Amino acid sequence: MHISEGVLSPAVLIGGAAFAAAGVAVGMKNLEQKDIPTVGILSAAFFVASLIHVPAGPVSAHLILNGLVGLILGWKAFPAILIGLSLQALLFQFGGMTTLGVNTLNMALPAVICHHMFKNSLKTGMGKHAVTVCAFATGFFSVLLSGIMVGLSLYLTGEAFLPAAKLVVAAHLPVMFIEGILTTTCILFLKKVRPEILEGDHVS
Amino acid sequence: MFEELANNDSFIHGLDPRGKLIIVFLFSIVVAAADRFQVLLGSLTFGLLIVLTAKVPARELIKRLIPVNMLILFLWLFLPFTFGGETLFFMGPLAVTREGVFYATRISIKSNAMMLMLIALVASTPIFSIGHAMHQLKIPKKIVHLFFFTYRYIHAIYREYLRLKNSIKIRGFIPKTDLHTYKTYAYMVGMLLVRSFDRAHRVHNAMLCRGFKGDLYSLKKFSFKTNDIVSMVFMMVMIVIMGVMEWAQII
Amino acid sequence: MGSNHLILTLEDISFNYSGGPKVLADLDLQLFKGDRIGLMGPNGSGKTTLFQIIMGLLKPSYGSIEIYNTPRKTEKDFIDVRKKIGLLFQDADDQLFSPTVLEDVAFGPLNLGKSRDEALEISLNTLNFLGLSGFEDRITYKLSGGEKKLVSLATVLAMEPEVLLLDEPTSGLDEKTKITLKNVLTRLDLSYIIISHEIDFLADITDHIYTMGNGKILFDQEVHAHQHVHAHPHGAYVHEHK
Amino acid sequence: MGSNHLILTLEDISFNYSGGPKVLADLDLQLFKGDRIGLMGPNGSGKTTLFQIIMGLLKPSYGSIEIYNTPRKTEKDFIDVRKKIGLLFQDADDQLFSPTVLEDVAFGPLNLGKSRDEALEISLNTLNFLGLSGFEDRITYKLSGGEKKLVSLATVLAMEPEVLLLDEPTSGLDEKTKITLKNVLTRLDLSYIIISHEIDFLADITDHIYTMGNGKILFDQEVHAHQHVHAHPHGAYVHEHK
Ligand SMILES: Nc1ncnc2c1ncn2[C@@H]1O[C@H](COP(=O)(O)OP(=O)(O)OP(=O)(O)O)[C@@H](O)[C@H]1O
Ligand SMILES: Nc1ncnc2c1ncn2[C@@H]1O[C@H](COP(=O)(O)OP(=O)(O)OP(=O)(O)O)[C@@H](O)[C@H]1O
Ligand SMILES: [Mg+2]
Ligand SMILES: [Mg+2]
Repeated sequence: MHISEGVLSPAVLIGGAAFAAAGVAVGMKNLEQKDIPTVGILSAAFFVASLIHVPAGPVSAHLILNGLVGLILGWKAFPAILIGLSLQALLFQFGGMTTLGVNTLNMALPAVICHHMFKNSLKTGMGKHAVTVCAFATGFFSVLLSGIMVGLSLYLTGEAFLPAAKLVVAAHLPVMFIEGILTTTCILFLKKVRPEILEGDHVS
Repeated sequence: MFEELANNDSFIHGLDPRGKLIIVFLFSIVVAAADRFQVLLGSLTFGLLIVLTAKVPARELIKRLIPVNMLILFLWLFLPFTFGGETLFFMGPLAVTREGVFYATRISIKSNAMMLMLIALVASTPIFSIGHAMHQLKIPKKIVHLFFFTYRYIHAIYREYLRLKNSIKIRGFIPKTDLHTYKTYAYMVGMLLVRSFDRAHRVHNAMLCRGFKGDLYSLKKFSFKTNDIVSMVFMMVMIVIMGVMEWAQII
Repeated sequence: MGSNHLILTLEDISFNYSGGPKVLADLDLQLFKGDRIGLMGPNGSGKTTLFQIIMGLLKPSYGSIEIYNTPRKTEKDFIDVRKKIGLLFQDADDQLFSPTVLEDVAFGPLNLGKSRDEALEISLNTLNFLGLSGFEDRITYKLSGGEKKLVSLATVLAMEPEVLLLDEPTSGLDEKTKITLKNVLTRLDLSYIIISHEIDFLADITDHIYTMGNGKILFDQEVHAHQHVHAHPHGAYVHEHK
Repeated sequence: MGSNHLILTLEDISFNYSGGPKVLADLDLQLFKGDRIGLMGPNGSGKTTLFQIIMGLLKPSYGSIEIYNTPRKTEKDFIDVRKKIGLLFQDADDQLFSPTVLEDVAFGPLNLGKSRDEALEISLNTLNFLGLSGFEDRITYKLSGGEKKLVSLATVLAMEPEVLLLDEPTSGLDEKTKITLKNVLTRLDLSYIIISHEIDFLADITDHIYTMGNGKILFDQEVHAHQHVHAHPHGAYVHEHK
């Protein structure tokens, strides 16, 4: 999911950084001191998810969970994901400094979009069926959109990247289904065990 | 757990983290924008020099360079063929272009040069020093604070994850590609979230009990020593030379 | 005792977690200067909840709290309380969040407005007092269970409180660390309330033991000594004969 | 005893966490069928580490492990071990991860290849045995400390192990739950090793108490009874006279 340093063109890097900065600014605007532990937790969960590998047929894939983060945090997903990615860059050198903006945008924008599309149906006293559909869609589409945005970042750097970009999107397909299933089960778990987390008026 | 390199001892480790952050940042920008082979090779040499000075163990260095180069390798499968230009030779029906090979080579050098710098200067610095440096570099307080919290919870969550993983192991769980597996992982993630939420809340309470008002203090006094000034000036000069070489097309 | 020696009065306190049943119901409690109180009670009887209410971390649904002769209602009222009353959390992992021991201990004094040097001095003294000199640069999350408890206590004592609330300070501790803790508490000249399931421990360092049940505190009589038969192996393991 | 009654042999085991000092050093241990062993030792002496080594969760840097007359080295060797030996974690929170009690207890049997109905039956029986009937649909996360411990024990017993390793099963428990636990352990016909800091508890339910120190197990003599003076208040709080 991370695009490494040195690959993208300066124009894409600058554009990505600008949009990411705007998103982070919106997220920070209504982030109060007392929200910081909650946002920090999800930011850390996003980080740790990338270390959890699940079997996907013959290979294994790591979790992404940006949909879940977005669902709970809304626009605050931008700062949360920015921090998660910064720490990955600092600790493991995944991604890097100049790509931080693009990578944040690619992960956080789909998260925010899913938040606005599916949040309400999770909140109100919806039936289990509706919750399942929305949660699955969140996991599924957040990864799909991220995959497309990663592909787009490559394509915008140069047309020569087109086949590689297509393959990147294709590689996200199995992950989409896994993330869909995981997000659904996880949401149902949270609904049962600690619904306050999803209702989360304290965060968004 | 995550900071294997920060505990070594070298000239680089002793430098002021604020300086290191600024240097990596400027270096990355110049390299990301550069196109000329002279400049790129220069940056790679410079990166190697700093890595050697930082005494990064070879094994650790390679481990950290692998993920980047996997992506680069992936791009090598495409770029030489898809980039329009003068044909070098044919591989089966596919034409390998000179521009394509140059482009892929450039990307490879750029990526590795930037990684070397990041490994040498940033991975050698404890995260908490980086946080305090960010604070002093006037990055907004809330962001820095979020950074600290996240780092603290990463350890907490990761350790709880390892313990839960042990717990499912001793109960005979073997991961497969099936629903039982995904459900188990989802439960684990859910449980980690719930626990972390409550812990976050309790930690915040504990901080309130100790008079926390949202201000960050550091016991470490960062001070720019002669070492810092000399190495900052040296590295800045290198970066400026690279920049001038690139844009003025010297050499 | 004169009312100027009265530290804390809880009257008619009721509390429930949102959606849950009543955890505290019409609870009364008074604490005077010099009091050393032990608090026992079954799991889930509301002991930890009570401490959080005293610190203003939870707000009662009914009843009044007076601390140092001032009614305490809002978050602001409690900022002051937290400078005078130190709470040791049940789980030491909740309390330690800085990378090194020294930074964690100095956190409180710095928040109280002490200068860096003052904070450093207080912290070093506190660590020394607890027999933790040499621990300054240890990484907090790598400490053993007993060490974590003692360092947490250091972070609380560094705020120089007048009252201590200790929530199960001995759970998971070995005999030797328990004895260290006992000695520290005896040497301190503070008022305190200690939650514990270990009656022997409480008997040694408190003057009264109260128990909790039905959301109330049941006031008990003074601590008496009586005979017991104990079984244990002689030998290698540290064992204190009281 | 004949070697067919030998369950476990550790020989010359050494272990250190990466970058840390030696936690276990040339440790030897044997466990026979029917043995009921207590294990004490200061905080950080390596008791929990020892259990993790027996379960194959940590690999020793030196030494050999033989369980049921088979040397155990690789992760694969231990898959089998985990069906026969049940480990109760020091912290019950580490053990429970499903939303409801029933799902958590049934998880082990399902992994062992039982059908859903069989797993359900085993789980209900186990809960019943521990006096936890009616807990099936309770949210694990919201159980009290004592309930969590008992449910964790249920998840372990549902795997129908032949040996139990219990890591501080009583820490943080009130007297009443401790007595329940003691009764359960007495009724079970299993071999076990119990880590605890409470010598009285161990004396009641084990035949031998070993202590740990310097990375080794120091073998102790049989458990003896002797006189003690205890102080405690009479009255409201449940107290067991042994
Ligand atoms: N954050 C919370 N949300 C909902 N219920 C809670 C919460 N914390 C505690 N409870 C419930 O409130 C009751 C009292 O809990 P409390 O932690 O005060 O008990 P305690 O006496 O300290 O028990 P222990 O001896 O196990 O520490 C319990 O039934 C518990 O399940
Ligand atoms: N994951 C870990 N990484 C590094 N060191 C560890 C880890 N776990 C334990 N240790 C260290 O190993 C030593 C033994 O720890 P262990 O948990 O086995 O002790 P214990 O006897 O169970 O103590 P306690 O009575 O406090 O539970 C301690 O010094 C501890 O700090
Ligand atoms: Mg409690
Ligand atoms: Mg232990």
